[in-house]
Amino acid sequence: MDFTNIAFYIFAALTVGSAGVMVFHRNVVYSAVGLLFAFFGVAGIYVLLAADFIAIVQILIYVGGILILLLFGVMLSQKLTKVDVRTESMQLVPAVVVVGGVLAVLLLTISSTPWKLAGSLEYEPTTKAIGRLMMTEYLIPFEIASVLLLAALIGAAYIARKN
Amino acid sequence: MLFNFANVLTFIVFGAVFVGINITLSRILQARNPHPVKLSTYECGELPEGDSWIQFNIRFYVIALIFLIFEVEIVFLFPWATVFKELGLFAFVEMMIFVFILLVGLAYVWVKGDLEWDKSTAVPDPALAPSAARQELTEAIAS
Amino acid sequence: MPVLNANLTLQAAQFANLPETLQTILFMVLGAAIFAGAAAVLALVGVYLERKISAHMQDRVGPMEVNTEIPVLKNIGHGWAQTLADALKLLIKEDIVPAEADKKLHLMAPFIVFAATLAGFSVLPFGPGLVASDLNVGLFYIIAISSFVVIGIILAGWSSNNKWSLLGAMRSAAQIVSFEIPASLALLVVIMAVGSLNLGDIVAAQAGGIHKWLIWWYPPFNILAFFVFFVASLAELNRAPFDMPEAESEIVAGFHTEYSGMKWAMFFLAEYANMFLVGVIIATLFLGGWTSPFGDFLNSGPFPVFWVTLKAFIVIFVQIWLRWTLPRVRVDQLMYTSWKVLTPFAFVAMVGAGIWMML
Amino acid sequence: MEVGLNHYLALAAILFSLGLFAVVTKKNAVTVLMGVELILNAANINFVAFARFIDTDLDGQIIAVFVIVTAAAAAAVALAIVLNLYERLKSINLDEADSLAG
Repeated sequence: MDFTNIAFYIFAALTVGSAGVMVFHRNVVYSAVGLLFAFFGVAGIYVLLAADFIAIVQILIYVGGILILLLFGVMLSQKLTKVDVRTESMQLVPAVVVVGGVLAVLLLTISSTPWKLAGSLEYEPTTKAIGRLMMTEYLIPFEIASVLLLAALIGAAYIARKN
Repeated sequence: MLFNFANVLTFIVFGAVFVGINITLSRILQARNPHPVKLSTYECGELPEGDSWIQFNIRFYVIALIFLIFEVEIVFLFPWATVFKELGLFAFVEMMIFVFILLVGLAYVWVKGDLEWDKSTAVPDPALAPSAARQELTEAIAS
Repeated sequence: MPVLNANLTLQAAQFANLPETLQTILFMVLGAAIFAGAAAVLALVGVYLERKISAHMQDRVGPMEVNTEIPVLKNIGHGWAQTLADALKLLIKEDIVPAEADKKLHLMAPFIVFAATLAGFSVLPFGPGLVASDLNVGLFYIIAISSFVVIGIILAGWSSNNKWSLLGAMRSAAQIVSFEIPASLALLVVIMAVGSLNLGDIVAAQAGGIHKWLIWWYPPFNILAFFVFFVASLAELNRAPFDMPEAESEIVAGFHTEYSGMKWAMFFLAEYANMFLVGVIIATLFLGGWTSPFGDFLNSGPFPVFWVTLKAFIVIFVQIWLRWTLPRVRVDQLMYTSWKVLTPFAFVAMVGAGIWMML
Repeated sequence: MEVGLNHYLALAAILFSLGLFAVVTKKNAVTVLMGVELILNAANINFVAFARFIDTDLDGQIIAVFVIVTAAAAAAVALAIVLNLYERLKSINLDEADSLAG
């Protein structure tokens, strides 16, 4: 058993454990902390999958952007006393059945599909290659992304302002 | 590549361990002498009033929103900057279009005043406002 | 002495007999330990410098008394052991956690802040090959890892359950994220010029003396980028004149109002370690990093470490100088500076340098 | 046991289920959003894993970048809506937000 395997199990345990905390803790701020470690664990998984650039983007956007925004949302919209910050659950039993079913189907599909494996990607820096691809093959999605971002910026600013 | 990332992980873990050692050491050495007043929330020596919840200025939130969009833009700019020299004019023009579209967004929030910090909109207490007679007097003196 | 030598040889032999993976792990932990120790020592030096420099700027003398009886060190005087004494005081000081606080998160916050700060040190190059982690995405990584600090600050503010803590944390977070945009945009100029995110490559591109430093490339755009980055980094460090989050006349001590003893010391240490981190980053990106300003003169052996540390401390000196010279800005002025001054200028620098490179 | 594609896919499936569970059961709009982020992360793990083991080129990674970008834009708009909801109803519980009249 070599190191990447051990690292995989550590990061997988970290990710699933923190995601569990996020889902099952009753305090929203603890959920956010759970999410923080889940994002970090997923970044570790990306490194093991030879995606160094994606791992950094994961930290930068999810931890440095989305999570901060979520925390601001919690701080702004909730009374921060111990009682009110809780999040309640509803329809627990049907949810467990449905989600359990989905998980079972997914795992069954994964294990029964004969994947056509084609070796594995080398561990080498990906940033330049991604930049090159983005300027050539993925040029249209790249430019469309800028329009999407513009729309999101204007829309979000408009909705947040209107009160 | 994996070795370098493992090193980064070592630094993170070691940083946490370093804090843990220091705090534990301090725990052992310090005298602990709790008292209800000492453990009360600090409010400049006054008795704490209410809980810590205050209505935050919504501007914090709008700023974070705008920040998130620009951070995403930076994610695109970094890989572009590394290959900018070899790809030349074409990539430069493409990126200028991209940046320009986002600058439209910046101009929009600028013009709409989302980047301004909210001034207080509270109406001044009429009881504290200068009376009409006094105001007249002030103007008379000023003129 | 021979006994010691024999001992060392024996230990070296034993070390060589260990399995290779174990050796690697030992090396990595040792490296992290050295960097953590260096960060702590440099932070103490930074605190001492701040006190002395501020004192002399205000025509005082600052700490003068604390000294030891050890013969050589005794002659240094000038209260050089003051910060050591302070550190010892903080170690035995009672750690008061407010009864209303969320104890788990209150404890977790200093861990996150310090670990993230130390993690930033792993990619800093201190000489040819003298870098803990030669990451290819180094610069990008530093920006990313510093976002953990924001989360730690918000958690510290929230878990204290104190008005000033929470308000200070929100201000701090909003300020850091606002200035991250112009700082990152200013970095782009460097990356475009060098074509690499690796800090070692960036230093290598500037080798050969003071006239080769990146700050002089593509004038005036790189100098503009340098100033944008410097101002933005001041704000990201919550340093004066952008120390709104800790405006003690308004919100006591900001997010760490309810912290005391060693936990507070960890925030403080992280703050000064961050100052040094930014100093090294600025030195590496714009001021030639570990290369000598005089070409090949004094450019080998221990000198690279000396040069980069010297440059970093010059940057730190300017930071301290500004703190004791400029008044604090208001929140609205802060946001104005970030979004309406620095960000447009950073764009100008980026586009200008790009056009220059095209010509 | 050697870690292969199936391990990564199983991890992604578990993350997906946890996120789905949060989305289905939580009343709090912010927590629901957190669940959505988990689901997107699970999808991304799949993309990157396929890029490593089946495609062995960078297409999957680029798709992952675009997913992250879209997630950020979605989160910004969604949180703006949550904030607006709070301004109107003084609550961000989704079961109370059943009126379109505002």
